[in-house]
Amino acid sequence: MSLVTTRAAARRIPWGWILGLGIPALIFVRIYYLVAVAGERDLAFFLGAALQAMQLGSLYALIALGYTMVYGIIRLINFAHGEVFMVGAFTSYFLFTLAPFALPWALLWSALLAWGVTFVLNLWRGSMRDPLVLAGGGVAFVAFAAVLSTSGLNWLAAMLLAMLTTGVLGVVIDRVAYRPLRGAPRISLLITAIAVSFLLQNTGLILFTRNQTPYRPGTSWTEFLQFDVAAGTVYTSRLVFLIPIVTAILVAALTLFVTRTRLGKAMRASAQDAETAQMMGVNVNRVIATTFLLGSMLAAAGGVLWGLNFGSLNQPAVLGILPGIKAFAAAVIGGIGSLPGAVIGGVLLGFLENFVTALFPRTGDFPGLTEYKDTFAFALLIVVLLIRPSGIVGEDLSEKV
Amino acid sequence: MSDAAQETLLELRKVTTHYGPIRVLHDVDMVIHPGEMVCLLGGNASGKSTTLKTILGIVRVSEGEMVFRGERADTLTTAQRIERGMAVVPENRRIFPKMTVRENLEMGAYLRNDRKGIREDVDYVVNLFPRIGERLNQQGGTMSGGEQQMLAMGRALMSRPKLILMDEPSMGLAPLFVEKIFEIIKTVNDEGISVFVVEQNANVALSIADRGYVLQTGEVVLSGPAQELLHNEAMKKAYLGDV
Amino acid sequence: MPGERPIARNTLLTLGVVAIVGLLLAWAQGVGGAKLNDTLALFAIWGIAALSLNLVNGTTGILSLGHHGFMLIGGYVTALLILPDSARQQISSSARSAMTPFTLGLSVEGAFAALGLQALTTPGTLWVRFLVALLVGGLVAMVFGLIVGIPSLRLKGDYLAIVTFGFGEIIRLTASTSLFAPFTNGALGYAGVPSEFGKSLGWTFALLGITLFVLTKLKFSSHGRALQAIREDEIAAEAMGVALARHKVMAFAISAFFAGIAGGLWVSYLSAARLDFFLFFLTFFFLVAISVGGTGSYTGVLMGTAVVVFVQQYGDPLEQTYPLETWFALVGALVLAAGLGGAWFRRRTRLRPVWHPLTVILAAIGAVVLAVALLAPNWAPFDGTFQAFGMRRILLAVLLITIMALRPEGIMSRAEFSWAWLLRERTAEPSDEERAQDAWLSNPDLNRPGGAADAGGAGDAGDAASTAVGRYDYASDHPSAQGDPLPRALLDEDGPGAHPLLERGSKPRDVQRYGSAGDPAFHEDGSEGAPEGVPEGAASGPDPEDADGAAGDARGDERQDEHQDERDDEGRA
Amino acid sequence: MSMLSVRDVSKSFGGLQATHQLSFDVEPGEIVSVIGPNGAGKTTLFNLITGVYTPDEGDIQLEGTSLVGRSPDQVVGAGIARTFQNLRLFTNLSVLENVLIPQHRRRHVPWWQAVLRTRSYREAERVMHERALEALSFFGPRLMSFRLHQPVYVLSYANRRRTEMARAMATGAKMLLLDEPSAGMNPKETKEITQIIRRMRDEGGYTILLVEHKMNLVGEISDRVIVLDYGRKIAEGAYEDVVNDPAVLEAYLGKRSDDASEEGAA
Repeated sequence: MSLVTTRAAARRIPWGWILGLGIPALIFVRIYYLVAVAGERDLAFFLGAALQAMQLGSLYALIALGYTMVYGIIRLINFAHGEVFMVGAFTSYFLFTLAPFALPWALLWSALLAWGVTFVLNLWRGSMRDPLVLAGGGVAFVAFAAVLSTSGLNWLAAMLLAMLTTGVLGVVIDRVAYRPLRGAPRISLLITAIAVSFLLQNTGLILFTRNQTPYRPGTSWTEFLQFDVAAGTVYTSRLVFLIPIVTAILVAALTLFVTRTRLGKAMRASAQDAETAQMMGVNVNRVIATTFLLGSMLAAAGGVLWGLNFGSLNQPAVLGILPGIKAFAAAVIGGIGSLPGAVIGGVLLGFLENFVTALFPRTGDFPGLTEYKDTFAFALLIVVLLIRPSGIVGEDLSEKV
Repeated sequence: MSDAAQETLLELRKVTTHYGPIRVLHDVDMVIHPGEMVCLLGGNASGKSTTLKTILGIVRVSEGEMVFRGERADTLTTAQRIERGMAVVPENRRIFPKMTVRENLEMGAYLRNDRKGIREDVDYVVNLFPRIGERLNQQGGTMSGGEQQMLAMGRALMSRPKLILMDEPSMGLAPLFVEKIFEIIKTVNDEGISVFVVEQNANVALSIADRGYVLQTGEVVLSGPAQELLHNEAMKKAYLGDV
Repeated sequence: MPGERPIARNTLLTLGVVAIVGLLLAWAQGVGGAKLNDTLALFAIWGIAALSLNLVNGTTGILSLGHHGFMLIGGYVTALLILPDSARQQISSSARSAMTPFTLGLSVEGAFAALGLQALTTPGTLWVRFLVALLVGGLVAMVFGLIVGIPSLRLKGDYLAIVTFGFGEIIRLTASTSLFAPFTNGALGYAGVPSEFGKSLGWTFALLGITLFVLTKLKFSSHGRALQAIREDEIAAEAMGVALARHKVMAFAISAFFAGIAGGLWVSYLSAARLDFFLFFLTFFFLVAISVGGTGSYTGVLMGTAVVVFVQQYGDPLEQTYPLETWFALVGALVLAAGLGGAWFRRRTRLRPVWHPLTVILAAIGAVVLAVALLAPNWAPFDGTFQAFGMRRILLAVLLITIMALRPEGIMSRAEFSWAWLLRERTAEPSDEERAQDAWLSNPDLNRPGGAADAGGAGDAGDAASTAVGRYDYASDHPSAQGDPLPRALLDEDGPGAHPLLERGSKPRDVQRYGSAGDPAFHEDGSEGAPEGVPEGAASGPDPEDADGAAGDARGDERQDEHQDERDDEGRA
Repeated sequence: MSMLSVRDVSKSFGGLQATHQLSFDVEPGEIVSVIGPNGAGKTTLFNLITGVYTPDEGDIQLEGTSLVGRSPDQVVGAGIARTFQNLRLFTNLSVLENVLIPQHRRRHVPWWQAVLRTRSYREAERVMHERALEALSFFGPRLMSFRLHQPVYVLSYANRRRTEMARAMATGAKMLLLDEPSAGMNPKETKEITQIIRRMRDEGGYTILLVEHKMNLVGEISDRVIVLDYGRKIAEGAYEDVVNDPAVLEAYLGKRSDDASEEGAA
């Protein structure tokens, strides 16, 4: 028995504990230094930064859910998801700025939306020829046409319609670009996704704008808010409530859908073993389409909240890619394939970007970390992939031996 | 319901299938009668699994036709075939590891909408396999191989099938358990459900089946009553001896 | 067929083509006008980058998406080292410049002056300095390639692709931060980079030629085979002794080096270095070039590059202002084509029904829109014009999506353009005679000494096996082998001692053919005797399985893969 | 000294114990078969020996040198090569290229020499070709004619198995691990492969460890048989002894023990 080595035991370093306790401790020490020793910032500043981080993190979480759902089910890093988010943001912008629309456009748009409604109804009823599905589609068409051609829209209505529109876009992307590649090498799929991303980006440049777009749907939610705490005044806006709450509602709805409904169970089953799910009678293609629908809808919601949060939309080529890739990083950090992981990763990334840069402000010769803000996500992504590809709560989905 | 007692439950007529340009099955003729247990034997890469997938509609028939319960079935989707009474116990069990045992069973009844009936059938399966009953809320992946095999069979029964297709039920199981599994298969079969078993373990399969087919490179080379096959010289030479 | 002749012929042909290309380029530079000149130079520069990317993406099978980062590094280093004094003064006098006197002083000219090589600091020797700067740029990029290559030791597939993308973006994003701005001059970049090299067809094509030479030689070498083994099956490659880490990092480093060179030429071509010259679209273009031309085929990649460059340079009609009805006609035609294409695809892949409702609807909508736009161009809704900036990129994206769906391996697939290929010397195609012989060989029963052709003879298995088959000896049996043993190899060097099988192997018949397939290194074996005759039994006992050829055989592969996955899953469970 | 010596090797995946305190030796020039039901840990054992997995406990030695902690390519360098149960050939490369690749490790020619085709590179390449052809010639001329330049994906199943074995031989290893060498082969081809394996040992001087399901093949060529069940060694010894061992009958051969022993005796 002398030869028995305990190599596994030697490697059992409690990284979880070290990082989980060490990093907050370091942050605490840094805050203490800045507040009490250097006296450069007050506690309210950090509270504000934390609230902002929560806002941003919620947005990343919404986008990250789309990545994680699609990856979970077809093992595709949907490179185009950031662009879907971008389309969602711009769609909502057009909905609340341009409505009511001229009749032809209203009809065209409501046809698209009605098709989305029939798709959803079809998922429920199982057949396109079901009278309920057809009736629902018809009613939706008329209702949407009426609304779009006659009245303006507030941000919430715009958000819901933008979600539906973008959801349809997600389904179309899957149908046109990804579905022909089922069973193809994953790399081919990834290249296609990159191409779709590029396509949407440049189409966005043509159809939308090449400039910064102000995003002001005229809601009181964007008003400033300030409140005094013991250590000073926190400056923020009402969005600090809105964004996390909307996110929480959507995430809760998604979780309920996935765990409680038949289709949600089919989705989980397909993610675990698509072929067997098919053998149980699950129409896997339809389940995948549903995944794209839901993921894109969440991304669109994220787009609306993003617009509210920043008050403007960047040009299409920039708007999609950076939040997109950051949200992907969030999904990986949390553990790709896991819904709670996406939320955790999103919030964590939000904190990293907003809170950690607040910890290292520009002082004297030191330029601060703000200019590296955008690289954090990439750096963290690389580190996580190298050290723990399964993320915080996920299981290992990397290729098997 | 077409219980007009057709002579055949499932019939393959000169079925040929392709993976892309590559022909996998070639002019396969096969019949399963109601209440019968049929086994399909063959070595590695002989097309056994493909036959099963073809019957289930996961692989498309490129030539020939397939009739299930008197209806032309080769243009139906997998879901439609399951609705019409097929169920499968896949190779290696393939239960959903991160769903609970109950959810796994419910996936077997995916195409049914009657909640009450599903609950009854869960009870029925639990009756049949008491060990599953003890673990209804446990995750599927935490069960042993034998329990998973039971779960997979229970899952197949959940759709109230007329025909159960089984892919290598003995694979990876201890010999004692293999016998037990085949006893269970026999029990299921005795209830009037037709069973189609794809097996490499020819001796066990033939000892309880009614009839058997032997597949080689995508073609049926031998067929007949199980007892005959078991003692067929050519069969022994070509197949049994190699196992 | 003697072994030497095709090689000499190929060399002559290649030299001839090089000469013709050179003459054409000289003509293009002189007469063809600036546009043609620029297009060709761009083709060469992007060709270098695409080829280098293909070493990683195609040959090694690692999807790398950070190539624009390597080009950025090579480009900036080259630009900084070669920047003329006038440009430096302009930067230092600008208030917004982030550069320091030290970084502004970095130049090849300064280095030469410090080394006392005054002769190389004259205006006439700018080309030497440019070459040095280019090399340094390539080497710096290579160092970064090594760094980026390290994650490839732990990651695979799409995760690795994302990490390389992340590296590319990090390089670009940090280049403008205060840490690196003294070197890159922040968002301003440099202007006034000498452009006579990047626009010179001589320079660009010479470097393209060198790149092509190095990369193809590498591909058809032992190292290249190791890289391709990694692409085919990483686990098997490792199990066959290929050191994954070393080879992947090597591929990344070589690839980054040439990307750096391309970057240097690219800034010279643009006569400026700015961060927005090195966006992800560069990598995307090269990805299109590789996918269109054929992953793993360098000559194919050049074809793909030509397509991309053509679209980029001559695609401006796509982006001009057109009346709305033209756009509607275009959209209608595309939708119609999508519908018809979908039906065609369903037919090709044996999907039923061919006329799926979706294809019908698409085709109908497209037809209606097209018809209205063509028949009623003056209809009120068609009033107005529209300009679509970015149509070229959209076109390339659509091209890539289509290629991935229809022919993911690209036009050339893995084949290389070669003279043998062009002149239809298909080495892998067996002749009828060879097929017959192969069938005969594949039947052990016929093949046994004393060759009783009893197909059912497997019956008395035990005895037959231990006697007849046991003494079965290919060497003495096969006519070609007699009296012509394999040359005694260097087995004793590190192999398992003297190898008795040396005497029994038969001499291969077409060793020489391998030489003609692109490897001049191996043709020393000289000529050989007349082709062997086919044994009499040949026709009588073909083994259907082997003679059946590709179809029957490939079948096994498919199933194999399928089983593979299942087993893998099982192993994990 | 033993060629291969496996000492108390354990490996578990999650909760599943794939091998448990496994110990055995393989002497130089032996042919040893490992048998056992599916999931008994045979392929895991191969993966442990070849460095794909690291054992949780225990040691594996080749001629006295520990292999634990080495990567698969280093294990090949040490002298053990393997084939795969499911064939892992480089399918888009030609037969010849497949057999050239395993020799790459032994020829330390820098890449730039390969690019410039220097004399030493050409010499290395020549040697590699010769040895590749030798390895292929072991299987008779069938892989040596036009097949040499055919991509592997057009080969028949049996020819692929042969190519894979040739590829393993070309590594220059002393010991070969064959994972179900006769899987997917018809009886005729199985018989031929049996002879090939024997010749590999007798003429090639290889030590061979193989996993097999076909008992007649095992009985015919094995010097020794090791039986695994649930990751444990339940029997070891000569074929005749092992197949009549009650534990083996129970765990593996089951009802078919009669058939199997008959064939073994034949």
